[in-house]
Amino acid sequence: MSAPGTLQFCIRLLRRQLLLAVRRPIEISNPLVFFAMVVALFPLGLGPALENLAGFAAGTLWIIALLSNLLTSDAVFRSDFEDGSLEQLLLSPQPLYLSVLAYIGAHWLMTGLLLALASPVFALLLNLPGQALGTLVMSLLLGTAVLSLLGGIGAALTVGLKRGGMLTSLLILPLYMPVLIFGSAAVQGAVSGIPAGPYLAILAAMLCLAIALAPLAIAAGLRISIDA
Amino acid sequence: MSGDPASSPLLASQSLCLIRGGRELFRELSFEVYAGQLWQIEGLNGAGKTSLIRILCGLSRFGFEGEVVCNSPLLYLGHQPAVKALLTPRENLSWHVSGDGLHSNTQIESALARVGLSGYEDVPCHTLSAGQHRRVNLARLFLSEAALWLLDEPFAAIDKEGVDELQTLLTAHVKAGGAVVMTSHQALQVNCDVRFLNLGAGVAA
Amino acid sequence: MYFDSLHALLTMDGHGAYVWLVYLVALAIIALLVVAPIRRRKQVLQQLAAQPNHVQPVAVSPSAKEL
Amino acid sequence: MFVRRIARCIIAVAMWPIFHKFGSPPWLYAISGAILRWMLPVTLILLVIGAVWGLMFSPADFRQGNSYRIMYIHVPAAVVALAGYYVMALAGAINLIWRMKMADVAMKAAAPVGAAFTFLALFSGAVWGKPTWGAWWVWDARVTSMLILLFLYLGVVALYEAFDNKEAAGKACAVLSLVGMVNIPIIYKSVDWWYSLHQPASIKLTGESTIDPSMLYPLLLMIAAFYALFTCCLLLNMRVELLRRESRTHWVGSLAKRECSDVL
Repeated sequence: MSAPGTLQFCIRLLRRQLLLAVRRPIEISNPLVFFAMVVALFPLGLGPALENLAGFAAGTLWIIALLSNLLTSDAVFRSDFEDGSLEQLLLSPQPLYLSVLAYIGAHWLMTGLLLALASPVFALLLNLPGQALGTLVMSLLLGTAVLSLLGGIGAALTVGLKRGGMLTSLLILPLYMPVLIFGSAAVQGAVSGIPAGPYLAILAAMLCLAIALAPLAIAAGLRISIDA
Repeated sequence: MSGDPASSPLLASQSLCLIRGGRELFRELSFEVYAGQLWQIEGLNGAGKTSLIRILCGLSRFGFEGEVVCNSPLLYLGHQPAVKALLTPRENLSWHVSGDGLHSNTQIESALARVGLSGYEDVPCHTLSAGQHRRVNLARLFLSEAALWLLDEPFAAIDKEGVDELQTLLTAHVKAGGAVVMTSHQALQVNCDVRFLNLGAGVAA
Repeated sequence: MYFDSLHALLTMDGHGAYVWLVYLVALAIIALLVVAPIRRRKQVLQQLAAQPNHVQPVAVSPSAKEL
Repeated sequence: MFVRRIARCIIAVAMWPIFHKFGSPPWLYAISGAILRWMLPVTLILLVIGAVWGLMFSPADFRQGNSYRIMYIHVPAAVVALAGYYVMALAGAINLIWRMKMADVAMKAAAPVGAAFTFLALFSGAVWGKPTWGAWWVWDARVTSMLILLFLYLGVVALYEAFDNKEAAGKACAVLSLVGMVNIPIIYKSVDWWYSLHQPASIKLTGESTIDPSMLYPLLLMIAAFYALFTCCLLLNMRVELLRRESRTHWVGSLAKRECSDVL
C-alpha cells in the first residue's frame, strides 16, 4: 500500500524538520545552554574541590544529558499538532512507522547528537579524567538516541493535552532509568580503567530495541491523540 | 441511494452513530459516495459536521459506532491550514504534495498562481495573512490526484472570486470522475448534482 | 504456637514493632481496597435511584435483550 | 439438582464465545457478582489463616530473628504488584486490538489496585530494611525496581486522568502500559545488575527454595491469598466502573430501583 518513494519521503521529512530547526537556531542551542547551566550548578552546590567533582562527574554528566533530553522531547510533535500538519502526516499514504522514525531522527540530530559532541567540554568543567572522554561521547551518542525514541512515545501520548508538559516526564522517566544505569556505568568504567565495551554493547542493544518497537507505540499514540 | 451501481462506492458508511457529551449527534447514518457526486453536509454549529468529516477520512477511529469503508486515496482539508509559519508557501506546498509523488517546480508555481499567491512564493508564511495561509492549503486541490476530496469549510475566509474559482474547480473535479464531500454554510452555485446531508434531520435526498 | 506468651508475641524480641507496623498498614490497605469500591457502588446506585435519568436506551448492546 | 447445575455450567462454557464476543455489561455485572459472593469471604479467611500462621506459628529465622515475618506481606505484595501490571497491560492490549469495552473497564480498575499493592510491597520492604540493614531506606535491587514499578503505575494513572475523552484515555493508557510491560524486564535486570546486594529472592519457584518448608508453606498460602484478593478488588472496582459508564442504560436504572428500594 505504501506509495512510491517512501525513502525519498522520509528523507524529505528529515530535511523539512532540519530546515524548520535551522530557521530558528536559538532552539537548537537551548539544550546545550541548559546543559552548561546545570553543570555549573554542581560545583556551586557541592563545593569547588576538583577531586570530589571528578568522583561523580560521570554520573552527573549523564543525568544532566538525560534531563536536557527530557525537556526537549516534550514538544517534538506539539508545533505540528497545533497547525494541523500532523493530521496531514497521518493521512498521507506513506507508512507512519517510517515517517515517525524520520521525525525522531531529525529531533535527535538537533538535540542528542549536539549534546554528545559538546559533552567533552562540559566533562572538563567537572574535571572528568581525560581517558573517559571518548567513552562519554560514545555512550551519549547511543544513549540520547534511545532517550529521544522513548521521549517520542511520551510526546505522542500527551501531544493532544493542553497541560501535557509535566506529564510527559512523569510517563517516560521510569523508562529512562535503564539507559542511565548503563550509560553512567560505561563512563565510570572508563574512568576506573575497565573497558567500556560491554556497556556500550548493551546501550546499542537498547537502541536497536527502541528503533524496532518505539515507532509502533509512537504511531499508535499519535493516532489516539489526534482523535481525542 | 441512487448512484451508478456499476462502480463500487468511493466511500461507504454503515449505521454511524456518534454521542458527544451525552447528546446524540447522529444515529444510524448510512450513505455511499459514488464517483461524480458532490455531497454537502449541512447542520447548525455543533451538529457534528466536522466530527463526521473526521470520521469519514479516518482521522478519528474511536468514540463512534458504525463503520466507514474508503476504497480510494483521499485528500482532507481541515479547519487548520497545516502551514508552517517558518517555511515559504513553495516549501509548504511542495511538502504537502510530496506524499503522493514528486511534482515539478513549475506545477507548484502554477498551483500557487491559481490561488492568487503568485509573487508570494518565497516569502516566509508568518508574514502572510490567515486567508493566504488557507489559500496555500487550497492550492493542494490543483495538484492532488486523489479521487475523493473531504473538505471542511473550504470557503471560510476566502473572498468572492476565490469562492467562484473553487466552485469551478469542484465541478471540474466531480465531472472528471472524482467525488467531493464538504461542509459549508454557503449555498453552492455548482452545476452538477449536489446531494445534501442535513445532520439535524438525518439523511435527506 | 511459637511464642510462649502474649508479651513475647508483641515484642518478638525487639522486632515486634516493625512486624506489627507492617501488618497493621497491610490490614489498612486491604480494608481500603475492599471496602472503598463497595461503598462507591452503593453511592452510585443511590445517586441513580434518586434521579433516574433514563435517556432512551442509547448504548444497549443487542445481547442485553436476549437475557 | 446436581446434574442441572453441571448442565448450566456446560451451557455457560459453551455460550462463552458468544458472551465473550459481546462482553455485554449486564452479563459481566451479574457474573462478577456471583463470583464475588463466594470468593471474597474465602479470600479473607485465607488471609487471616496465612497471617496467623506466618506471625505466630512459623519458627524465627536464625539470622534475622522475627523481622523476617514481614516477608509474608512483602513477597506476596511484590509478586501481585508485578502480576497486576501485566494484567493491566494485557487488558489494555485487548482493548486496543479487539476494541472490547470490558477490557477498558478491567484496565481502569486494575491500575489503582496494582498501585496500592506496589505501595504495600514498597512500604513493607522499607520497614523490613530497618532491622536488617539499619536504615529506613536502602537502595537495593528489589526495593528499587519496586519503586520504579510504582512510578510506572502512577504514570498510567496520571495519563488516564489527564484526558477529557475517556475512550481516548483508555487507549493511550493501553499503549503506555504495553510500553511499560516491554520495559519491566529490562528495568528489573538492569537494576539487579546495578545493585546485587539484596539476598537473592529466597523462593525460586523453579529451583529448590532456600528456606525450609515450615516457613515456605505459610508464604505460598499468603501468595495465593494475595492473588485472590487482587482478583476480588479488581472485580469490585470493575463493577463500580461498569455502573458509572452504563448509568444511562435501562438495566442500571432498574438495578438501582431494585437495590435501593429494599434498602429504604
